[in-house]
Amino acid sequence: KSSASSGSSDLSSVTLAVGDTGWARAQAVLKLAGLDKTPYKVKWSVFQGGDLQLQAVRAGALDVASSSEIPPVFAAADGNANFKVVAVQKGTTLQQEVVAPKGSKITSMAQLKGKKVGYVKNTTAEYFLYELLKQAGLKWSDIKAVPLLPDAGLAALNGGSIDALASYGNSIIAAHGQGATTIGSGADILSGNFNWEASDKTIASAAKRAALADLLARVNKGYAYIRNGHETDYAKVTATTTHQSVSEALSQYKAGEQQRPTTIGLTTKAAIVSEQQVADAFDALGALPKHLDVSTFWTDVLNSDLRKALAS
Amino acid sequence: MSVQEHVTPGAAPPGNAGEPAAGPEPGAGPQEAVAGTAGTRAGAAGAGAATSGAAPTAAPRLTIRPARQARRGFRVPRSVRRASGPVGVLLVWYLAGVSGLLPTSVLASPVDVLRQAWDLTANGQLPSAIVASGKRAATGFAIGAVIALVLALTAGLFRLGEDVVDSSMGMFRAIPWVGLIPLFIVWFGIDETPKIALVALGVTYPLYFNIYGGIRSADSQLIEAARMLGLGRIGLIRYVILPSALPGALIGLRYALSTAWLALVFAEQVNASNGIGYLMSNAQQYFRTDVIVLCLAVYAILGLLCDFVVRLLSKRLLTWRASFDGDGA
Amino acid sequence: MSVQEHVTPGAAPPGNAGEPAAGPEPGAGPQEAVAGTAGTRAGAAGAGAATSGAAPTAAPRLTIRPARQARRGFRVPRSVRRASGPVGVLLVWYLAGVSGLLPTSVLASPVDVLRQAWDLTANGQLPSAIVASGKRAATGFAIGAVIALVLALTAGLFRLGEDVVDSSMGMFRAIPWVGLIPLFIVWFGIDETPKIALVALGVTYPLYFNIYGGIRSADSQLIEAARMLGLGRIGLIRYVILPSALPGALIGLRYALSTAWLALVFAEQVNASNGIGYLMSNAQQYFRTDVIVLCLAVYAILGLLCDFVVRLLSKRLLTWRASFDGDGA
Amino acid sequence: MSEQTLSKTTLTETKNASVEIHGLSRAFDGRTVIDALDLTIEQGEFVALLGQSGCGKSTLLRILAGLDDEISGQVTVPSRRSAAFQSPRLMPWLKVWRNVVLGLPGKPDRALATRYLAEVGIDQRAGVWPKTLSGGEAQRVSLARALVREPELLLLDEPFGALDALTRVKAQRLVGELWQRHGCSILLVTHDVEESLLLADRVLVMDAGGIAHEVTVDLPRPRDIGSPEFVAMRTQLLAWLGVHDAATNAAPNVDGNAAA
Amino acid sequence: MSEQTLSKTTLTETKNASVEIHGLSRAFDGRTVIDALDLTIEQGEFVALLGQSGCGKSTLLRILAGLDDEISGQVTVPSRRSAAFQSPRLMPWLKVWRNVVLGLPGKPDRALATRYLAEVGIDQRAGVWPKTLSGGEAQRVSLARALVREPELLLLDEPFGALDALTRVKAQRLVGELWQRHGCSILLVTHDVEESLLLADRVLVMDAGGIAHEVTVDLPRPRDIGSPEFVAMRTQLLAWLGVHDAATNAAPNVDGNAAA
Ligand SMILES: Nc1ncnc2c1ncn2[C@@H]1O[C@H](COP(=O)(O)OP(=O)(O)OP(=O)(O)O)[C@@H](O)[C@H]1O
Ligand SMILES: Nc1ncnc2c1ncn2[C@@H]1O[C@H](COP(=O)(O)OP(=O)(O)OP(=O)(O)O)[C@@H](O)[C@H]1O
Ligand SMILES: [Mg+2]
Ligand SMILES: [Mg+2]
Repeated sequence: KSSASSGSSDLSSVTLAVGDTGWARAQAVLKLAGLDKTPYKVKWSVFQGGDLQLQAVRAGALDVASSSEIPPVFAAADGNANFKVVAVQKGTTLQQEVVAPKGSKITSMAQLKGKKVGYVKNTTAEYFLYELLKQAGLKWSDIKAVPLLPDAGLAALNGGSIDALASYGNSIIAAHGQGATTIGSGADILSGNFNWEASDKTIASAAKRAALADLLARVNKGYAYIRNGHETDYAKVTATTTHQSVSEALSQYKAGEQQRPTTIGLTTKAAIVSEQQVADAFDALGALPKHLDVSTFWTDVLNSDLRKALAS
Repeated sequence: MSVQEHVTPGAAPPGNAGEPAAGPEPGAGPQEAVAGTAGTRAGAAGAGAATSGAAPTAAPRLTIRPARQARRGFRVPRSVRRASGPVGVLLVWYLAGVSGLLPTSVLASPVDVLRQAWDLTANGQLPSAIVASGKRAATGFAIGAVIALVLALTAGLFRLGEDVVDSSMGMFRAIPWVGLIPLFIVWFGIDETPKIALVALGVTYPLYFNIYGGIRSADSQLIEAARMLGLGRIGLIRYVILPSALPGALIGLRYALSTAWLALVFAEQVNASNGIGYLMSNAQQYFRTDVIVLCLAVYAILGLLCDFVVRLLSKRLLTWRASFDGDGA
Repeated sequence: MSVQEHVTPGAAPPGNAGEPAAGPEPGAGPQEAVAGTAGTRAGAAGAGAATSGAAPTAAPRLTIRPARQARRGFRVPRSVRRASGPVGVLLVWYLAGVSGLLPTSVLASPVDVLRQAWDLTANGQLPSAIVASGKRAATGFAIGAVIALVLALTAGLFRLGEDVVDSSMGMFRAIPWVGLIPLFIVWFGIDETPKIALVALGVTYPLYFNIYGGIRSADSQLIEAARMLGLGRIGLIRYVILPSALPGALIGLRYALSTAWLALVFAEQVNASNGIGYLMSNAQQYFRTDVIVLCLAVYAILGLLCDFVVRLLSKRLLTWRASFDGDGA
Repeated sequence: MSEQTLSKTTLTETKNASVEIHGLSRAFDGRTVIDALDLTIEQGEFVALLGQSGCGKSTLLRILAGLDDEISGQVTVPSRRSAAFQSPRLMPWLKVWRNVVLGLPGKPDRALATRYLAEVGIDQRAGVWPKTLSGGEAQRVSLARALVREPELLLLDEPFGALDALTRVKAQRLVGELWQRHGCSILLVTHDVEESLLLADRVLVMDAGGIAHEVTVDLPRPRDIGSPEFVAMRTQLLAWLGVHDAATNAAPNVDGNAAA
Repeated sequence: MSEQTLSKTTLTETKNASVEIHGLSRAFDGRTVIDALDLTIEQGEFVALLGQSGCGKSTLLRILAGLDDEISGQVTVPSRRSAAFQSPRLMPWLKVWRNVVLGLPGKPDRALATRYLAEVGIDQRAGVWPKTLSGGEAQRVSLARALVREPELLLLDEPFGALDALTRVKAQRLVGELWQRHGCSILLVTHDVEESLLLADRVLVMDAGGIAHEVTVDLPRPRDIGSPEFVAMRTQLLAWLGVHDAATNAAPNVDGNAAA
């Protein structure tokens, strides 16, 4: 049994308030793998987005949040961040695409010049759209960028209000379902890094650090457990909350894991560099009040604990 | 009330058969002389206008027909007519889906939604979501209603209260909830409290505005009468002010009840793993239009239910009122 | 109206100096005999109760004091009292910030907000946002008001209209806007139209409910009178129904005006690059509490302004009304 | 003058009906208020209606006004009617003069309104809100509003109830004049027996849901309140109403045991 | 009986005031309605107030009721007053009987309400909503509501205006009896000169914002409407009110040119 080997023997008094996104994925993984009996208490809270989790962290209502690389950039933009990124989760970057509607003559990013392109503001979609445009030799101002939420974006794409849409997840799947074609993919632009952020207060407590390291290791183990022949069980759990069919969920999961297996690891220089790139992109887009040095909200204090926990 | 007036110049009105009423009766000899006295007043104006020597025609008359008689023939029952609106919406929706006017990616077809409803009811998700949201809505509504009542009474009864409370309410009302969510998290944490608080907030405003307005539209004559009867402040509130404000309060209630459910769409984005708001924003994230539309439908049904309750309540509470209830069409 | 009644059993009330009124006057000889006739009625009940032989005390009397006299002494001016609410809120906010009760990461201090307001005004962002939102709010409001009026008249005047419209409105109201945004985009595109449509939608409901309720609370006696006066349907609406519904409509207006601004918080998430809603949701994403709070403050001020307008309007439009205006405190 | 009176009489004889009611019944929640009532009012006839409080006079008027159709029976009335209700029912949101000419075709004619308001003695209050009127003033506005319409049938429900003696006399005279001038039919509900005898061609007493008694007042106008016929009719009507002249004198009864 | 009348007279002489008004003025928007009015009502005195429509009678009553303090001058009244207003002002949301005992201390006493409703002849309508009452019925409920309180000072603003002759006599008798029994002071506004002379100890005529005329009615009760003193007083009061007996007979004037 994996235990917190970091010495702090009594974790029973520790309670971690952990944020989870969407349909409580990490929580479900632990349960499925039978790893949810922790020697400390975990209070899971489900939010509809990483930004909301970070809001809660800032307000002191959460100890730990998980998000993509984007939200912490904004959450730290005012220089008052009271959290640090403590671990990095690798995951799939599939279904992060720029698509054109069925029958569109647009087939490449370069053709987007002067066109209306929908995107989800302040998300990975904005980032990879920016980067893809740059790769195609276009500036952001060369397109008519239309900020839209995913559902609104798809509606706009179908309704012919926009010429292309940069979005992610099921909106892209749905778009393909209606005959949309991919004209750019974020798969190779996005790092696939998902951050685990902990509040400064949490980091300051050795017991909580130990508990967090143990928890992250368990989640990591849980993903490994699923890959190891329990894909269908996982897909079943997924399907009930995302209201998909099990086969749909399974194939989606398999494709994702094939591209990049989900693992949790330490904070690394490379991850910080990747985050800095994101920050710089948003800076260039004029979304940040001032230049942001992302390393100010990264830390390696959990690394030693986490390394041990992962190894055990 | 239907006014069945058929002006029939100088002749018996139709439907008045067998009764040779009105008009120049056969054998009415001294007709001219009479008409000369009665005069004819085509235009209704002219106070001292002299009686003109116009043609001596009898005045148009009409028969007041008993309501029962008028109501003969087939009548669509009330409940059917009331259902026609919602059913019509359903139909349009279905046709829009079938005709391809609305792609299912935007608005799932009724059939898909029904299937989803069946599935989610079978696996218990939908009932438990309604129960979870219902609890929050009920608690929040109760709290909000009490706050609204207290504030409205303070503002309605005391000039000082009006000055302090009413302007603040106008101000607060304009502040969007969404902007307050971070504050709510600080004050109330991320458990049930902030959700209930949001519902309470959403409910307070419409109730406040309507109760306050109702209090201020209380008839000053009745208030004077009550003072003369020796009613104290409490008595005045109990027997005059609150009943006066009741019709307005019921309008506010109609609005507040649906707001209670709506507030949860936002409230249940924060740390909720159940509730219709959660179900809905989750579906939004995973792009399940059938679930989204199902949630919208659930909201609509809840809205109809709440409306029904308010309607019943109004009927019971406002029997004393003699007011306009639309014509008899 | 202040009722200055000081019950002073058998003695001249205070403040009534120089006037030896009431009570057993010195030299009032046949007092007993009179009191015997007048009787004493401690409890007010008992219709046929025989006159008891209680002690012959004079009845308590009181002086009705002129209002002018009562109002002597220092009085806080009305405007100051009205301002006290909002100013009080400001003060609490400032103190909460200074005392560290509210971390600035959650709620920026008034000073920061003021600075932000200055900056954004200087670079023109704030004024242009207000103008952009203002245009949308005004257009949407106008459209929504017309729709609400038409629907309320239809439902209020015709039973059939009520059956079809009213239940549908109760249902639609319960459907959250947010869920409708994709539909709006399909129907109205992504430019100004869907934003205006959202505002119109938000405005329609409170106005509808209040106007409809107002129509239905029209005094049936006045409607009868109007019918007798020969008013046709249009005249009835113009001269009786609408004025009857006016007080209610003004309550709805108060609510609707602030809703108009609120709707933009959601509407301006769709392809907007200006407007307060945009500024605000943007700031929310960037965790700029100073900008968020600035936006909230702008909303609050706009709310106060709208309230002020409605207040003025009410004063002008409801001069005919003899209703309760709170006590004189 | 006597000529005109004659023409009235002729009219009554020719049976040229303005209002015809046959077997009219009206019940409220099962309580029958008007029960198989028959009544014909001739064109140009002035009919007064007496009756105990709550006997159904206002109900009858509302039916004739076309405001109540939950009836059984046959009712035919002129299409041009106007009414002064028992309570003034002024639109509180319209200035007094506007109330008077409300519903008349064409542009609101303030001069016309003021003329009629002057006739009832309140033209100087033409421009105020109804809420500032005294009880009698409101009643006079309501009367002016009914008269300005010059209808075929004028329904008056205790139109002078809140007026002092002098104002009342003036208002009565005004109604009488208009009636003479326009030859409309009038149904006047009143509680004042003398008033009914001074004004009407025929006085009806309503009771038990029908017209219980009827007096045709064939006295020349103006009528002498002291003439024997007048006194006899007055006594008869009061008796039908349950009052014997002696009773009038008995109030207040100091013995305390003469109460009904 | 005569003994009681005597004690009243004594009372008037002892000047044991119930109501004292000195230099009372009231203006509406600059229009003075009551102008330096002085009036004293003794304990147990029954005062009737006559006056042209709009002369300020109701305004005076509202001031005495303590409902209007935009006044200047000195007004002292008993603290226990009750009033029947010119319009019934029933709470539409309370059943009739509940309206009657509203504001009385203790549990609402339906028996008490029914007793008083019976006295005004509408006990069988005790359990209905006010909206279903006829004009006269509502007025009687309002009267019952004022009487049930048994106040020191009873303010009645045309309480019998909408009542038929019989009901009116009964209601007058009831008020007279209650007054005898409880010895309260009464200020009765009425337009009926005979009524005022039948009921009151003193009849006031209000005009030009003050008490213009006053008659002390020192006739024994019950009073004879035909007695010479009565007729003389009646003629005098009518004259003060601007009506000369002859004028009453002139309505309606058929010539059409005798209008004021
Ligand atoms: N609130 C008010 N604002 C302005 N004027 C008013 C107001 N109330 C009453 N008046 C005016 O004051 C005058 C006296 O009114 P009041 O009601 O006392 O008359 P009244 O003697 O009772 O007459 P009536 O016999 O017709 O009831 C009237 O001319 C009336 O129009
Ligand atoms: N809407 C109603 N519902 C139930 N009963 C009613 C309604 N309207 C009137 N009544 C009853 O019908 C009877 C007749 O009423 P109506 O108003 O015609 O009397 P009225 O003869 O005009 O009396 P008054 O002289 O007092 O005005 C009364 O007993 C009254 O209570
Ligand atoms: Mg009546
Ligand atoms: Mg009056």
